[in-house]
Amino acid sequence: MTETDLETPAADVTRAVEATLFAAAEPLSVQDIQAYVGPDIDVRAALKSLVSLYATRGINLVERGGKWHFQTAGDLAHILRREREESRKLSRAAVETLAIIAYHEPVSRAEIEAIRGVQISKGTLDVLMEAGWVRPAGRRETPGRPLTFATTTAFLAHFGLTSRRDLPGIDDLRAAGLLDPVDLAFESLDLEAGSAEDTSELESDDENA
Amino acid sequence: MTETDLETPAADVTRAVEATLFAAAEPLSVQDIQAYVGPDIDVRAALKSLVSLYATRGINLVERGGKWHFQTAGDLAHILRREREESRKLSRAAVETLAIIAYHEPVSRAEIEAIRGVQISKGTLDVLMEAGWVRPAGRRETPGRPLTFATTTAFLAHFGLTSRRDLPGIDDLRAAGLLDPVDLAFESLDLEAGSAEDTSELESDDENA
Amino acid sequence: MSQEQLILDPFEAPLPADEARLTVELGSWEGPLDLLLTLARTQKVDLREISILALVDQYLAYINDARALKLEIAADYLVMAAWLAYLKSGLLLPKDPEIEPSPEELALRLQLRLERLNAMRDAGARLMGRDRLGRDVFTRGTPEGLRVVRKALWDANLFDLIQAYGQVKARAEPPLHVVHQRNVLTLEEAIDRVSRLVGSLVEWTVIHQFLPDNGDPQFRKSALASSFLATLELARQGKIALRQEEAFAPLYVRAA
Repeated sequence: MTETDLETPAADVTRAVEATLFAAAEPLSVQDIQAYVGPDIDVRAALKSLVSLYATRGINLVERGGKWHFQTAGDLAHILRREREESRKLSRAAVETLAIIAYHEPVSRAEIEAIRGVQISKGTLDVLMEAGWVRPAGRRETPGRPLTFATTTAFLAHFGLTSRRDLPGIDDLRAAGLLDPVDLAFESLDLEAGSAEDTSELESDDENA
Repeated sequence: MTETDLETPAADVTRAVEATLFAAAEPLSVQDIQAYVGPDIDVRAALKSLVSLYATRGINLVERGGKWHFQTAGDLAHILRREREESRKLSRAAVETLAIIAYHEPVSRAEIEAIRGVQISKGTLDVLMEAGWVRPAGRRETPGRPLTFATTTAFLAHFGLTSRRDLPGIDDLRAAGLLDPVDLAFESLDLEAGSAEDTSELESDDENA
Repeated sequence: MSQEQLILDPFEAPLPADEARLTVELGSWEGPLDLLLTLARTQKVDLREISILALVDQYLAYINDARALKLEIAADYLVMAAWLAYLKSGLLLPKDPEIEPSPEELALRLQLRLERLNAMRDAGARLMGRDRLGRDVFTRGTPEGLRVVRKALWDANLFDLIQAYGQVKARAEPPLHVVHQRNVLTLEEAIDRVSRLVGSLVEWTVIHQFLPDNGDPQFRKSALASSFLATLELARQGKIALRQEEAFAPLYVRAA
């Protein structure tokens, strides 16, 4: 290939300019390019021929404020970003926040925090909204006009609910033992307290009175 | 111009692959490219057409160890070479060690030492690994389970090799038996005393190991 | 063999006139094999045709030069020198079929090793001479970069949700600590009761007679324990007397 190029110096000039622009760490002016390729080369002519050469390609040569650089063709931008779906487990804070919104909607951030007893980080609500489960549900007409949040149809669909009324009530949760604290230490204490309760039911307080 | 491209989908396919490779900060495998341009595109065909399209240009499309990237043409090195890049010169020991690993891989430290007739100083392999050219390549299932070393894709990319088969003169060296251990080469020679063990050589004479 | 004559004393030799001349500078060699290879290359380009005997002489002369200059010579160079001297004598002496391996074999092995090292040295030089990425050829200076937009598929199920709610509620409920009143007879009550009931009782009366009874066995046990302590306290104060026939026998009380 080089043999042909050597016979056509114009092509070699273009190649030199092409390679220089390609390897450059920043856009180059005509003078910058000239400094690389040497003074005897008609850089402008080379640039012109490169512009037309690349016009229909996936890469274009463009000038911005007197500086030249290659860039990928604008119509292909959508290719250069790829979406990858990754299954990720929702954090504990996010699940709790989602649950509170589902049970109490519309609910403000402050109310969620009051129920959780913990502040919610900025990202938690973002994650829930990104997942498409939570939406802003207008401002409450109270001082400060706090933004409220509610669940979406996508939320119902994901969790297999026909409506929010399908969510088990507090009594159901208690019956299922879901209102019991999780901590094992607590659980064992609870058992003791439970047995004490059993016996104390028999007592009559009269004796102590 | 885009109208013509739309009428010729093959060109568009090539443009998409071209733009992807152009925008990539790292060399890409066919699978990598496929993930960006979509599953319906014949990436290999596009690569082939791009290779020939760019063969005579100031930029070439090259394959290095299964990964593809654009790089400036080698004959333009005099224009683009930067003096500061030369500062990190490899020691003779490092160059020899790198060559031995590349031509013999996977190869253990003892084998490298047997060929060089001298122990490898601590830093030599570190330098090659730090450069990203050499990697540990598992242990050999022989007594002592020595760790072996091999070259990386970055090694191929740096030295402009499509694969290890491109190593300069590797076929001739193999044909001449120069990549076989001395003992093996010795046995293949028609010698009366071929079975004799050589015990008087240097300390690191464990080519058989 | 004629190469042997080329080895001269370094001080007599005119500067780099002789290509076979090597300056005595052990520090620049990568071990004895490297030195041998360099010496061999001054003999012949094709290592298969070098004279091992000449090479041995070159090496020994070189080491002798180094010794004459009182240079510190690393042990492996001396080991190699000794081995080469042995090899040389073997090669020069009449063939002894008893010696295994034969000097010829040792010489051949040495030559094979030199060939291998030489091949790798050449290969290294050819590698270094290639168009190298970042020195001779360059990748794109400012790649736009490909972006992977990670779209999270959030994973949670209904059970996670209601369980989380249950835990929030459980955590949020004001903690209610119920201290269960245990039905006991305190010591003060027992002292009061026993002293009241014993009064001026002169008959020995079994302690169980003084216990209150509300039908609760737990309370009865407590009452027995505190009443017992009460009798001990009252006896100490000299208000009542205690009597027991033997261990575990009924305990009797009366006024002192």
